[in-house]
Amino acid sequence: MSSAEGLELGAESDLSLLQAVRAALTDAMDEDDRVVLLGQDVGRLGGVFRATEGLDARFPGRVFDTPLAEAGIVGASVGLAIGGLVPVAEIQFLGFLHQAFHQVTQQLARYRFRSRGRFHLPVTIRAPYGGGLRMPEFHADSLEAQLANTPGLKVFAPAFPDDAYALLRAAVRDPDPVVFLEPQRLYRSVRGAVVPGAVAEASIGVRLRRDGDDLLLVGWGPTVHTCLRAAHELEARHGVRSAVLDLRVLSPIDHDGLCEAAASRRRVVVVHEGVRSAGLGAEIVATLQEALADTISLPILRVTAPDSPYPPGRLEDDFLPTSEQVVVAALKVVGRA
Amino acid sequence: MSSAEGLELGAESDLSLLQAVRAALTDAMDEDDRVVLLGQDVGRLGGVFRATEGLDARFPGRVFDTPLAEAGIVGASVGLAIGGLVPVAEIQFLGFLHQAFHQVTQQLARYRFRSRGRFHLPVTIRAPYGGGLRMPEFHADSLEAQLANTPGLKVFAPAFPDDAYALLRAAVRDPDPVVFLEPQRLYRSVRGAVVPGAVAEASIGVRLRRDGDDLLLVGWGPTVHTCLRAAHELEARHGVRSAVLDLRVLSPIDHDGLCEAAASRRRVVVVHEGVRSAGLGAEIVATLQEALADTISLPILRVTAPDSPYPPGRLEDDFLPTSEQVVVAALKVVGRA
Amino acid sequence: MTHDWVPGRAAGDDSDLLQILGPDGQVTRRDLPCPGDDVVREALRLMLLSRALDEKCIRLHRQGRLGLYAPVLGQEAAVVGSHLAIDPAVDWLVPASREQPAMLRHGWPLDRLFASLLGRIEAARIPDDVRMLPRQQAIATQLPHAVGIAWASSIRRREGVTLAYCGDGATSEGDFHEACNLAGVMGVALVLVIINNQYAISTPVSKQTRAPRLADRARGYGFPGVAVDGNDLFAVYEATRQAVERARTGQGPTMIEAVTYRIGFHNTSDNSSLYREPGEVAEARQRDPVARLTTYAVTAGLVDRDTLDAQENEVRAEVDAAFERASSYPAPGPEEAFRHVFAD
Amino acid sequence: MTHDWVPGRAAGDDSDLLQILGPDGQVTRRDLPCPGDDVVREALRLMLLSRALDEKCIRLHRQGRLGLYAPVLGQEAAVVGSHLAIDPAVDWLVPASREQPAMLRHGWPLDRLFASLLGRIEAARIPDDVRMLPRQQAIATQLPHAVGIAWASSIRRREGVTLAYCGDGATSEGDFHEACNLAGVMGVALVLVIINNQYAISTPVSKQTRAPRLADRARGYGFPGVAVDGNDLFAVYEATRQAVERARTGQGPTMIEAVTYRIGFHNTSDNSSLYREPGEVAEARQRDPVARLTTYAVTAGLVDRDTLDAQENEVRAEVDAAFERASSYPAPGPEEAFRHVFAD
Ligand SMILES: Cc1ncc(C[n+]2csc(CCOP(=O)(O)OP(=O)(O)O)c2C)c(N)n1
Ligand SMILES: Cc1ncc(C[n+]2csc(CCOP(=O)(O)OP(=O)(O)O)c2C)c(N)n1
Ligand SMILES: [Mg+2]
Ligand SMILES: [Mg+2]
Repeated sequence: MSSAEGLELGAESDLSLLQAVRAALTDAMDEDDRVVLLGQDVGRLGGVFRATEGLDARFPGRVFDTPLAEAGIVGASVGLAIGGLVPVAEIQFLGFLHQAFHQVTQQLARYRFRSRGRFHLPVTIRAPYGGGLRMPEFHADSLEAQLANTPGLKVFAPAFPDDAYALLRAAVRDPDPVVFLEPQRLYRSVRGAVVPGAVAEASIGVRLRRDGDDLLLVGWGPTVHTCLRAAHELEARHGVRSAVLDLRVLSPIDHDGLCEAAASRRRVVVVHEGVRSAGLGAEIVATLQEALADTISLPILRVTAPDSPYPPGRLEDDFLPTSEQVVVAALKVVGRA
Repeated sequence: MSSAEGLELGAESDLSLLQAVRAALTDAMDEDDRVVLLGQDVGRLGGVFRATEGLDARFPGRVFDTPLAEAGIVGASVGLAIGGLVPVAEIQFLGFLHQAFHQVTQQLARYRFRSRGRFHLPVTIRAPYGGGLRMPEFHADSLEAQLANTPGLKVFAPAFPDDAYALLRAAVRDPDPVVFLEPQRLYRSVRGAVVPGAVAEASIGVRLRRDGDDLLLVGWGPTVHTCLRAAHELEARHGVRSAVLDLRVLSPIDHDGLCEAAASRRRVVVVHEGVRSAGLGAEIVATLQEALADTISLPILRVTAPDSPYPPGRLEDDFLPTSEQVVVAALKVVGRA
Repeated sequence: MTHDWVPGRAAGDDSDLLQILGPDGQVTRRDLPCPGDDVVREALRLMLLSRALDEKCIRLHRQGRLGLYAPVLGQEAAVVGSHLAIDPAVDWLVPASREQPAMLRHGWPLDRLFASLLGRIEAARIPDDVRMLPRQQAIATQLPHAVGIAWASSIRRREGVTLAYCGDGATSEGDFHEACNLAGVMGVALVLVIINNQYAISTPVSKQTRAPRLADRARGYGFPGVAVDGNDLFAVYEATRQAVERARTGQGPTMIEAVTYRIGFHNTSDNSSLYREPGEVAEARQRDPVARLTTYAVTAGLVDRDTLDAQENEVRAEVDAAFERASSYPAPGPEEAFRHVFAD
Repeated sequence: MTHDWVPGRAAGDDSDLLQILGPDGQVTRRDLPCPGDDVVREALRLMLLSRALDEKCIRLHRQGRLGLYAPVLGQEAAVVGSHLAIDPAVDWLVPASREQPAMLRHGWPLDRLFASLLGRIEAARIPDDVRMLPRQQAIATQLPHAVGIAWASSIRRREGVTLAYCGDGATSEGDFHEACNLAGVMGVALVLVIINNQYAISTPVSKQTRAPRLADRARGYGFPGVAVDGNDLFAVYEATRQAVERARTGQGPTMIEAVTYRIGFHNTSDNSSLYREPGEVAEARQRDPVARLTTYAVTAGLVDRDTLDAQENEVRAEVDAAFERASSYPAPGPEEAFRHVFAD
């Protein structure tokens, strides 16, 4: 697919995750002329990852390079939405959402509540995140737990091109604010079939990406792939059949889907790139042990980044959760270690 | 105690939590002339709660009213510390720490790590927080989970005057950054004995505020009192004897102390004013079920604020966790409901 | 070069401020237009209404019948004078928090304003056809919203300008800067009125900034800024009128600094005697904007003292009645703490 | 009033910039001092060293032997000229991120700089006696730190000024504003040099702000600002020297905008041909600051072409040797990912 083309209706395409993001933006802009894009370098350059490449040319007057000011970007998106538009803002890297955190938590997430429904904010904030690309400081941080601790905000994270497309379309259509987390390591390394026009339902939730009876591995974004690699290894080398659940919607969590997937398998390992303490894995553990108090097997293990700042360079390999660690944890919860 | 007097050595005093904070600041400034205070309205006014009342007069040139700019306050504190001082900054209300969140998470918390120990930041950020005072929006938010998700930061929360004094003294002496959460509802409503010069140890952790064999209630800051009320009720009305654990150090969590207290009692309820999802309660649950997989009783229940923005006015009574809810949860975990 | 640097005006020297109506109620600048008689009459009514509201709320607070309240006492000319230059039917209002008379004129009914102070949140809802944001409790965060609204108008080619307010304290926040800079870059139809009431809680503007004037900031964003006598309704009105005209004709944003004084406390929980001298407040009372406009109106024969008395009684009655109505609205049930988080 | 507003200089008109050394290497302002010969010689050496470093790093990156690198190509006069005006023995350096020659002159050894680029983080540690912060990856966040350091000096009555750098893009961040305003209020000994290289990644300064000059912002913080030809080492040096003098004598902060051009890409992962015309870059190369200073130095008899060639070989050898040393330092073991989170 060339830059900035939507998907041809009816024809399934094989796309990279990055292309799927671009296709979703293209189709969303085609569908609804209230959709506008804004962010640092999203115009002529098409973003540092080229996610918005060609969109400025294709939709003149609807793609805006902004000054280097994240709070301004999020805050202006609030106003653009109130003014009748459907803004899709890019934060160049998720770590820099902290520059705008007050606008996110106090404003974006609370406008409907504060105004008793007088205003609602159909805003999407897209941001690349996650490790593996040897990025500079702050460029790889996983902040999903902090976003999930913010009522009024939805958080989506795709792990495959089909979801990158369908979830982003859903995010843009959502009448409420969505933070859309794009795993940068997967942008070009993952390809897959994308069905044009496939917009995820309003009631989107978890999705089983691999079946298996012995235990459940839970991940989102980049760690869905970590889990899939571990599951493969577990089956091939240890005869352990693990299911892999892609959480997809990190907030509000799809409790029913999560509990259903865990109930039959009883043993669970949660895997995330965010640091361990007060990470989103803890929420999943807390939910499961409460909802499935009689059936769940303890311990539910977490395989996560440790409680230290994201390290530079190659050290990220010692920081990020690996499929080997997931295998070890899985063997432990099935009582084989 | 009049404003801005330190504690007389040797003599125990009966102080409000607010007075204990002021005494700790006074004694810290007396002890070490590198200690300086900065923040909005902390000088002549002595802060909106009068926590720093009289300190400007007593320590001329060491207490600074700043412009209305939280990121500037935290960012300047980083520089003040690098420049050889020991800054104690006040953020007028914890909710407004989000205005400075990038300076907190990217800078304050990571300077030692980034510089491989060349710089370290003995900075204390004090902030009133928590509900019960019918405050305007953002003035009552509990953000401890997000701070605990930030490696490189310590988070202390006192529930009584003795800890307000001893933990604040420890925070100021700590070579690393500490966010010190002051439960505003308790400022004037809780009094207690304070031992002058009592500085908490470097290895501070949990503290049992009430003993009991049947179950463990875990809280911090304002909810320690919610737990104590519930424990009283549980014993008086239901004959259930609950221990109350004051977490005190919210990050890094004192795992050993927490698990030790939970191990013998097996049933646990965690209570916090922060919203439920991805709250710090989840971390405690996740820790306990892992460390005590064979002994802990499920479910571990959480009594928390719901996943909605902090509501205005009297609605906070329907939002905050109550001792009645804790009683109900406690009866459930001991199998009496 | 830097050795040419002149640090700016001497403290207390206000001779640079635009002034049309002097403290004695006399017009000092014959070369500039005065507002028409109808505007003056409406201004006077709004200012009296605002005073009546402040009085009522403070009394209610003392009686324990109302929560925190932030009066606009002393700043009425700055707020009313600027708001009178916009048209609520097409223009947006983005308040900071204490601009009550602007909110009322914009179309938020008085009983709903009271309802908000009483925590009757459903009744307090801003009506669908009123183009106004709710009060903002996080200082300066409303400014990027205002820019976004104005920007949306320009993208959608809609008429209507956006009038936003903030305080002197708010100008120190990063959001002020990011908003102003974006407004300049996008050339949006924004009129930003800084109500410089000399204080942010206890912090005097001299500790807030060393800028000679806050309006000096505008140049650094590439649009005009003007500092006016904020106790002079005519100056505020004229400066805003020009700014609105610029905005309507696609010439971009304008910053107006209305230099006034917060005669009252910061809010009902504040004790301002802890940080400012009584003499200072007494002196500020000499520059009372309501008295100034009244003198003008009486001298010009627009009203007489009797009409004024009658009008004062009228607005008081209006305030009392609105409060009674507001008190009759239902208090929110517990379920309201969980509604409106997301679309149903 | 707002109708007096003049939006500022025409695009491309740089006649307002302070310039001492013209593009042809001739002194254009006889009324202002030129740096002494030793300063010029040191400047030349640092600029050549900086070029050699840029070249080496880009080559290494292409060979896959070095990660991301951000060259300072084209901005050497702005960085070197300003840093030469401070004294590393007493003054603090707060870099943004690409001011390599300033970091080197401040005392960070070249092999340690290389070690940082190679991820040898322990070897890259800034020595205890070097008063310099590490590079900053979060744009503009270093500015409040710089203010804090300068403020600490003033509280502790220590000598030493703080020289901080930021880019044109950084001036749009809230942190820039909060830092500048605080610096003004506290009157600290800060010299802020904005390296306006016309771009923030792909975003030209014309989309970054409508301010006629970024240095115009200074007035809004109550201290002087000056815009200089950032390709003119003499102008940058003189403006900084005056600013440092102001700071040392307790007269507070100064803002200097060095108007220059980023001749290279943003960093080694950027393809700048996607967003700017080759003609624009070619034109900027005409104003090459190194060529300008070289012409002056040769004309003035400070160096001859042979010495220059020798010096170029010398700095290249220095760079090569430093890289070899850096490569021999140990890569961090996995435990380094968990060390230095807190005091042991
Ligand atoms: C971001 C933020 N920081 C701090 C506060 C606490 N606070 C409430 S009002 C106020 C002073 C505001 O001053 P100014 O902007 O001059 O407005 P004024 O109250 O004078 O109308 C402060 C510091 C807040 N509400 N929001
Ligand atoms: C807070 C923040 N937002 C975004 C980025 C991504 N980013 C890195 S460099 C850069 C441009 C910086 O431009 P400028 O300040 O002019 O410095 P220059 O690169 O030109 O030296 C951006 C947007 C970042 N590092 N930090
Ligand atoms: Mg004010
Ligand atoms: Mg730049």
